[in-house]
Amino acid sequence: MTNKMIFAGFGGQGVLLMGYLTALTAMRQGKNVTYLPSYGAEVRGGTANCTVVISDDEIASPVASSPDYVVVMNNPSLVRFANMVAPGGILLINSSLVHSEIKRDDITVVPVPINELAHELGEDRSANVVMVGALAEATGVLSIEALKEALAETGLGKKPKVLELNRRALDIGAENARQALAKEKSA
Amino acid sequence: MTNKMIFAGFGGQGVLLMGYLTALTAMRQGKNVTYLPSYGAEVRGGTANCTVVISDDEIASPVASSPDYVVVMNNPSLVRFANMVAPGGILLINSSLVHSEIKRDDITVVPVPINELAHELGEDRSANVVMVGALAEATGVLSIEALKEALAETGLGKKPKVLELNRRALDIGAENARQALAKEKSA
Amino acid sequence: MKKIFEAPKSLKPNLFHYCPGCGHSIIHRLVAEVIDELGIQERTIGVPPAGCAVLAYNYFDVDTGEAPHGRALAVATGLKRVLKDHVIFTYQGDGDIAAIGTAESIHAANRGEKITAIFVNNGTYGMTGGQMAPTTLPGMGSTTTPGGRDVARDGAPLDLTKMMAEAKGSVYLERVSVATPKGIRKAKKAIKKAFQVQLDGLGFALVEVLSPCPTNWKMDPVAAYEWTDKEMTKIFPVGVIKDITGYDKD
Amino acid sequence: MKKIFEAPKSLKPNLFHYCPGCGHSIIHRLVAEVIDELGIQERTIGVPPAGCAVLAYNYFDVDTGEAPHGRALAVATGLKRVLKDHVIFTYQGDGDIAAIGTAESIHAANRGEKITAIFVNNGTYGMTGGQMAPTTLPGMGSTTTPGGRDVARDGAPLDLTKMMAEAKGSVYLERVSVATPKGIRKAKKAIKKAFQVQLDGLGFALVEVLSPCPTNWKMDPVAAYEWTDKEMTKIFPVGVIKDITGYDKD
Amino acid sequence: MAKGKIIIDREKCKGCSLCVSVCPKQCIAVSTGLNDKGYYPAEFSQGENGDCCNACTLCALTCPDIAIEVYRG
Amino acid sequence: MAKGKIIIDREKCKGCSLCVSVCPKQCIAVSTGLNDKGYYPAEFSQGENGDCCNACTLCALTCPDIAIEVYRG
Amino acid sequence: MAKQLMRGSHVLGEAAVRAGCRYYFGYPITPQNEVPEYMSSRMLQVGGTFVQAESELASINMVIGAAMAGARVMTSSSSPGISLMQEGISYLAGLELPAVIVNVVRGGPGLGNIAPAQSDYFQATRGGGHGDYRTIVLAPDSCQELCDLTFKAFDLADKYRNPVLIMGDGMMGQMMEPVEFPEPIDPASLPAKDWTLSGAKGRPSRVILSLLLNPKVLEDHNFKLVRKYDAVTREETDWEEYLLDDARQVVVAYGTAARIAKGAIKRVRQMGLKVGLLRPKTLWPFPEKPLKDLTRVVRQLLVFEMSAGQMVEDVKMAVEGQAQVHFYGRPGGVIPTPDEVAHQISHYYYQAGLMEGDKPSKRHGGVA
Amino acid sequence: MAKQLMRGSHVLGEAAVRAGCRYYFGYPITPQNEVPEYMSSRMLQVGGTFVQAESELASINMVIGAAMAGARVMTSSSSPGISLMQEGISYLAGLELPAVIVNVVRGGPGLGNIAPAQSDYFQATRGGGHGDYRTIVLAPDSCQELCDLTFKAFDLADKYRNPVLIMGDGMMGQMMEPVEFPEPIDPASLPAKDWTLSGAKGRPSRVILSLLLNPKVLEDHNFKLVRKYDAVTREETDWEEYLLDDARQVVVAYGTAARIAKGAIKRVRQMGLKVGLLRPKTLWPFPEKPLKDLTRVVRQLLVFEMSAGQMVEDVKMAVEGQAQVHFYGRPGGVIPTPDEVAHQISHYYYQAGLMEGDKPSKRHGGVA
Ligand SMILES: Cc1ncc(C[n+]2csc(CCOP(=O)(O)OP(=O)(O)O)c2C)c(N)n1
Ligand SMILES: Cc1ncc(C[n+]2csc(CCOP(=O)(O)OP(=O)(O)O)c2C)c(N)n1
Ligand code: SF4
Ligand code: SF4
Ligand code: SF4
Ligand code: SF4
Ligand code: SF4
Ligand code: SF4
Ligand SMILES: [Mg+2]
Ligand SMILES: [Mg+2]
Repeated sequence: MTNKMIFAGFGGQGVLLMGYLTALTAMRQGKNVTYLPSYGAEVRGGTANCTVVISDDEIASPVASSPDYVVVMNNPSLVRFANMVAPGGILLINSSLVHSEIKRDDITVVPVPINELAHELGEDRSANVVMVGALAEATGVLSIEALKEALAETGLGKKPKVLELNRRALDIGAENARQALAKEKSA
Repeated sequence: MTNKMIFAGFGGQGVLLMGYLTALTAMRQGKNVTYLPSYGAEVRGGTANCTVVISDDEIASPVASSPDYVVVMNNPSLVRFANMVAPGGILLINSSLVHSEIKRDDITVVPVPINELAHELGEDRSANVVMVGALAEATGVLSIEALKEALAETGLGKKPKVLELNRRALDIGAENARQALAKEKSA
Repeated sequence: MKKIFEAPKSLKPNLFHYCPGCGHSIIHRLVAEVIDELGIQERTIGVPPAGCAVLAYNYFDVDTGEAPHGRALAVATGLKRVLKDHVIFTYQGDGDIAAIGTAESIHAANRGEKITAIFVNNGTYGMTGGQMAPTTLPGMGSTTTPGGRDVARDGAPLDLTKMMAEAKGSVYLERVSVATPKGIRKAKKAIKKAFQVQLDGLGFALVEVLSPCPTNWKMDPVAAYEWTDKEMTKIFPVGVIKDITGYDKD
Repeated sequence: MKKIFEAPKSLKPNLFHYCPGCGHSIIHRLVAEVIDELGIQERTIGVPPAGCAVLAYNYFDVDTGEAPHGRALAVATGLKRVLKDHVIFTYQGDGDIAAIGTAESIHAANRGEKITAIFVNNGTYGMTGGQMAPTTLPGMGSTTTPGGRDVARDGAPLDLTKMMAEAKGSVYLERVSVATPKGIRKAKKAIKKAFQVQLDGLGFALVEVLSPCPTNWKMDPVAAYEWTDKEMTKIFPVGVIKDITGYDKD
Repeated sequence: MAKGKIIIDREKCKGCSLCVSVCPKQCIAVSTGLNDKGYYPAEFSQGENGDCCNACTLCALTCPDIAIEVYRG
Repeated sequence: MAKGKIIIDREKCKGCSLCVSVCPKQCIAVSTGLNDKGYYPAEFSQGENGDCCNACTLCALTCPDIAIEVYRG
Repeated sequence: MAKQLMRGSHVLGEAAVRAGCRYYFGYPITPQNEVPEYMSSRMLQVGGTFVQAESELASINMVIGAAMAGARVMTSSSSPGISLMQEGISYLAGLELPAVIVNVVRGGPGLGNIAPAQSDYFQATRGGGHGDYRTIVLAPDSCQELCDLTFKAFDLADKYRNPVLIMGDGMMGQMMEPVEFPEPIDPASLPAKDWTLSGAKGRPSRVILSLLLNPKVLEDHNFKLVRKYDAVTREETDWEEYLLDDARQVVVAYGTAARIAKGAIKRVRQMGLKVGLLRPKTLWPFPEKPLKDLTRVVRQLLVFEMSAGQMVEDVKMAVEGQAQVHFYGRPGGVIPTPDEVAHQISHYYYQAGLMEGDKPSKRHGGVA
Repeated sequence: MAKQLMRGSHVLGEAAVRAGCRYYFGYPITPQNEVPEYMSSRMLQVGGTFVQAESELASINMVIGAAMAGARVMTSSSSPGISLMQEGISYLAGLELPAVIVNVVRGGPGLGNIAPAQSDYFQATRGGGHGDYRTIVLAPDSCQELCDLTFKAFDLADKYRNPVLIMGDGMMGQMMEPVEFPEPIDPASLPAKDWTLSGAKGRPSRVILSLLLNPKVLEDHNFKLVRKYDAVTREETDWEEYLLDDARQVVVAYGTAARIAKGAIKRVRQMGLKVGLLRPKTLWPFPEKPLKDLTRVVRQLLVFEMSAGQMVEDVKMAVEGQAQVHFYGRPGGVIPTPDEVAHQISHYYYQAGLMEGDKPSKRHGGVA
């Protein structure tokens, strides 16, 4: 079983960290993983994205031409990546910032208003962690528990307070994704 | 008909100019020629030599592994080049400075005391031209007349006085070679 | 109302790709204003570096030719030797001109190439992400000097412009800063003079411009400007470093 | 009678390959004498250049490692960083240290590498047959400056040592000459001090030695020495250029 | 009445605040809304009396992104 | 009697004449014969009174080819 | 040690330190800035030396110096910077000095871009510098292998007294994968070298040089090098074979391209195509023999490179016309997808009629 | 014009001036110092520019600048200096700038020596710099051809907007032969170039760059270069055939080595051996096709180089196993004699039983 996913957004949205947390957690669960950031040009500005592959087998290519899951954090990323999602795949979008309509019906779209959710949580910077929670829930590739454990190994969990906060962010993301999926199904 | 010859001596003995004059003269006589100096190391000092090839045909290699004629101006050159002379070839030696015995009997050895001859002529620096005269006479590859004409094209014939002097040097060399060859034959 | 400030003509209408508050942007404008004022747009050729300004041709509306990192002044020498009546300027960062390009910079100055060099000193390797530059200040952070530049370990800042003053062919060398409005005005004056030196065929001219890099300094732009003005000038004092133009003092 | 002058032990008994009257020969002896006197032969490593002194390992009886043309101070940096307790010196011509090696020279000085550099300024590219060097004097002949060096055409002589004085890591820089017995004595003193600076771990030290090249100057040795003493010192005056050793003045 | 006014190109502005810091009359402020590039652009206000700006051009002189035009009259 | 003397290694000497030029007592001269390397080496002479050299070492100090040894006593 | 999730550039740095490297000289250039950055702090921790040189030229010459002194020493750069090192690399080879040089290849020629590429293959394997010499070139394709081959690079450099090049690309440098590091080696425990510059104490003075003015002597030196290179070829040629047993077509690819090719092969295998991969791990010495041997049963090779075609020459040379050699290349930093490579594979596969049930194709003399 | 007896370095300089070159940037290095020396005075006479740069690195970058300005421009150096130019040459190729670069090859690697050698073949033909690019490489074997190929070099450079390398060696540079120079070309009469930097007067401003950050764009650029190189290969491949008609063995050699080989062939022909020579005049593009064609009748090739074996790879690649490829090389600056080459020729000739009366040898699959 191999899962490929892409995380995309603005430079400042913690996109790379989302991928790292995901890959790290999977590794700790005994999976093979690769994490491939698109590295910034020698020239300033622009967007960021990364590709994570999680697999029970040896991973051939760390590149994903048709990822199973895509997380888009802003509009330009939607434009660029929405069409790449493999049929049957899942597209998670940050509905706080992304407003365009998605025209595909062969994939599942999960909108999560992560900025608002993070704001409610009291820490705007946790938006990306909220999204990872949503991803875990929507796709099932990782358990929220495993993520919570792995958090401590990253910058997101160095201080106990921050760790606690981010653990809650994961829960919130997961909860929200559950709701969104329920809505999707019922729609 | 192809003739290969090597001129060898100290750096200061005008060795390269001998070769140049020889090659130039042959070229003016409609021959194909190559002139190849051994160029000094990046490091100071040492000896100089050059290879001249004169031919009616296209010249293949400008290198002579067994030259028909060799001119040696000092002892180190004798040691290095005497054995290379092709059987039946001619070895001209500057007997003013070179004293070793030559042990080959398959070649003709022509000793010319060029330093003394030049000194008599009143211009020590003409020693190399004396030797070219001797070479022309001993080998017959070039006529003294042709050499005299070509002199004017070189640094050896820029001023009328010097030109005249060097023309005489050619004659003296030729004359001396004639005598040496006669002696060789009679011996 | 009359428009009394607008973009110079020698700049293309493209938005700069530089970070918010980047000194490069200001310096670009100043160079373009000078080109406008001297009326030399049609015979000016720019040589941008490898550095944050590598895309300068997207902005300067003059002919431009790319130089390998550090070699702008050699490339400019080639250009100027062919195009004697043209105006050639290089635009180089501190890493470009004062590290990898040290030899080419010093020798172009020494030969007295009739070239104008704009040397943007931002104390960092902006383009590659904030490594130590030859001009990084003692104690200043960078991604290759853990704990900040330690003079004993990493060497001290290098004042290339002062070294160039020893080069006989350099005619006019001035250090300016764009960290204050006053500094910006002075910078422009210096840049104009450096172009004038070339137009008059006097020799090599260079303007070193202290220029904030908020991104790699990890400061907000206003703080970066203040830091440039207060701290950088301690090690790199602004002012004329060499002037044998013989122009009247103004 | 007592022998009061003989060859230093740190020289091998080989005959120099240098031309008659070549300054390199004298400078070799001085360096070797200093190594003897400081008792450091067994922990000294020399880095000869590409230049007439390329074969210096035939003479210095110390470990030596060859550097590509101009890069001796970079190679020496690598050596010294590993062998911190050893004494590393470079021996470089003017072309080597001040043309192709400009960047490596200036930055080694600036980093304050604890290295001693012997810079032999003979105003010419000796090894390659007398082309213009960065230090060729105005009007002086060379095989690449028809009619002699023309400053307007070929640039002016470059004073690298003075430039190096601007480099913060340089501690002791002196220019000497071996064109007179007095000069030779002074030269030795300077060379000794430059090694002492390294032994004391103070930083970068360099001695520039004005050195006759009779062959490429096309002068007989005696004339070449006089010319060095009279003419070269006009452009390259001998004396201390920088000294922050804090040693007692002597 | 105002001696001058400025026009800030909202989309060119990168929100560096340098103009804000140099305006002697404090008539520039950072807006609360994002522009399309994601920056909080600077905004000009004539001040309470509508006469804030004296057309000194310091803001434009400083603005890295040439986002400011200055008018006098 | 002489305070000093020098020994010139004929085969090391390259005939540059520098020693000749620096000797304050003029007790060195260029020889008229060639050495093996083809140079006219310098030669020492104690002078007419056999007391030329004062062992000042200037010649040896100057000699590029370390061809001179100086003795005092 | 527990596995670590680490980016390639850091893996490289960490592996070097653990392999006993205590000297790093380098100059920034994207996409390998993380190497000097990592080294600048890591060397501080282990008491090593990090020098940010004024240029790549200075870096490689500092490497020469440190190597002369007997240290395990490394530099890294990317394409244009490696070009600037060519004189120095030629010297390293001529002086027979061990050193590890890392090229995180980017798009070229000229300034090009910073995307992953494999277009410096010629430069690496043929020697971009002057003279008859070879550098050993290692091409890892994963973070773990990057770690392992970095260890190997230092060993080979010391064993053969020769520069060793590690070829990566921006993708290798940025990619994170789990890595298990070997235990660190104490530099002091490494075998002593008897040829270094260490001061002439109790032994005659030594010289390390490449200037051999006498052509005969330089020729001997050259032949000595040739013998060394022959030994390296014999002993150290290394490659991976992947699904070769029943393969009718074999893809030849290295590094990042090999990763992508594996993905492609997985896809086409699902479609029933019998395709395998031969992945050179040493680019020089190139695995000529295994390739030649392959041609006894495999008639079709597809060389896949992230370049306009460089290694393909080595493949052609190896097979001597005994197999069709096709080429698919994407230069300029484009990262091809497994899908497009799969498309190329099947295109040639069907074209030559290699499908099950088809007769084994005739021997093709020509090379496409 | 009357023939002149002139040394190779001067021929090169004179030919460049007559071909319209008015800009020379260079740095001394033996054995090519006579080139800058000649240029320094000749440029003065013709109102051109001679700059003795501070290094080869500076030289090649000055060349870049002058080429951008549209001038015919040249630099020359020898092996180590050419290594230092590799970054610049890669830029020239990437920027598509015409320029002529002369390498008077000496013994290597490292400082090596100053004797004639051919050990920079790989560097020249494979691109010692980074990225997918090619330089056109011309290899004259006589002073007259040096003159002619120098003219051609400038023409090719302009025609293809590509750097052209002239490969000589110390022997070519020092050797004097009679030369007849073509009439000089007035630089002003050369076709105008429509891409140069000349000031944006009456036209939009221009930029000459190689930075193409978007991989797709750089890929397009790379493919454009590939098409150009294909055109050069089609149009400009050049070689000499010498006594091939009845040849049973063919020697492949270029430049100085080819001269020596001709001497050797003359000798063995006298002994009745049917041996010919194929001499590449363009090393890149390499005359692959004529070599391949030859293998229809010739079964034995002897590659002779003054190196440890570099061009031999191109020969092997060209013949695809259809002929035995033997190699004889003398690296390090040794100038082989015609006699010893003749010895090698006859050794292989007899070994394969190619003598008259012997049956034509069987096809040998293997390559020695
Ligand atoms: C030969 C080479 N080495 C390194 C680089 C990578 N590089 C590009 S720009 C740069 C330095 C940028 O710093 P600076 O010159 O100060 O310009 P800034 O970006 O700060 O304006 C470096 C190291 C390169 N392009 N080429
Ligand atoms: C890269 C490179 N370029 C050029 C040369 C040729 N070369 C050897 S020494 C030298 C200059 C010699 O001059 P200098 O450094 O002044 O030393 P000198 O011989 O005068 O003592 C040159 C250009 C070289 N060996 N390597
Ligand atoms: S990194 Fe620094 S120099 Fe570069 S654009 Fe940003 S602020 Fe300007
Ligand atoms: S050429 Fe000059 S520097 Fe070189 S050995 Fe001769 S005199 Fe000395
Ligand atoms: S012109 Fe002057 S007063 Fe007006 S907004 Fe700008 S800085 Fe303020
Ligand atoms: S200075 Fe310019 S870019 Fe910065 S905030 Fe003001 S208007 Fe915007
Ligand atoms: S020691 Fe003094 S006096 Fe004696 S020979 Fe030498 S220079 Fe003359
Ligand atoms: S100084 Fe030395 S080498 Fe020169 S002439 Fe005197 S003894 Fe001979
Ligand atoms: Mg900078
Ligand atoms: Mg010199």
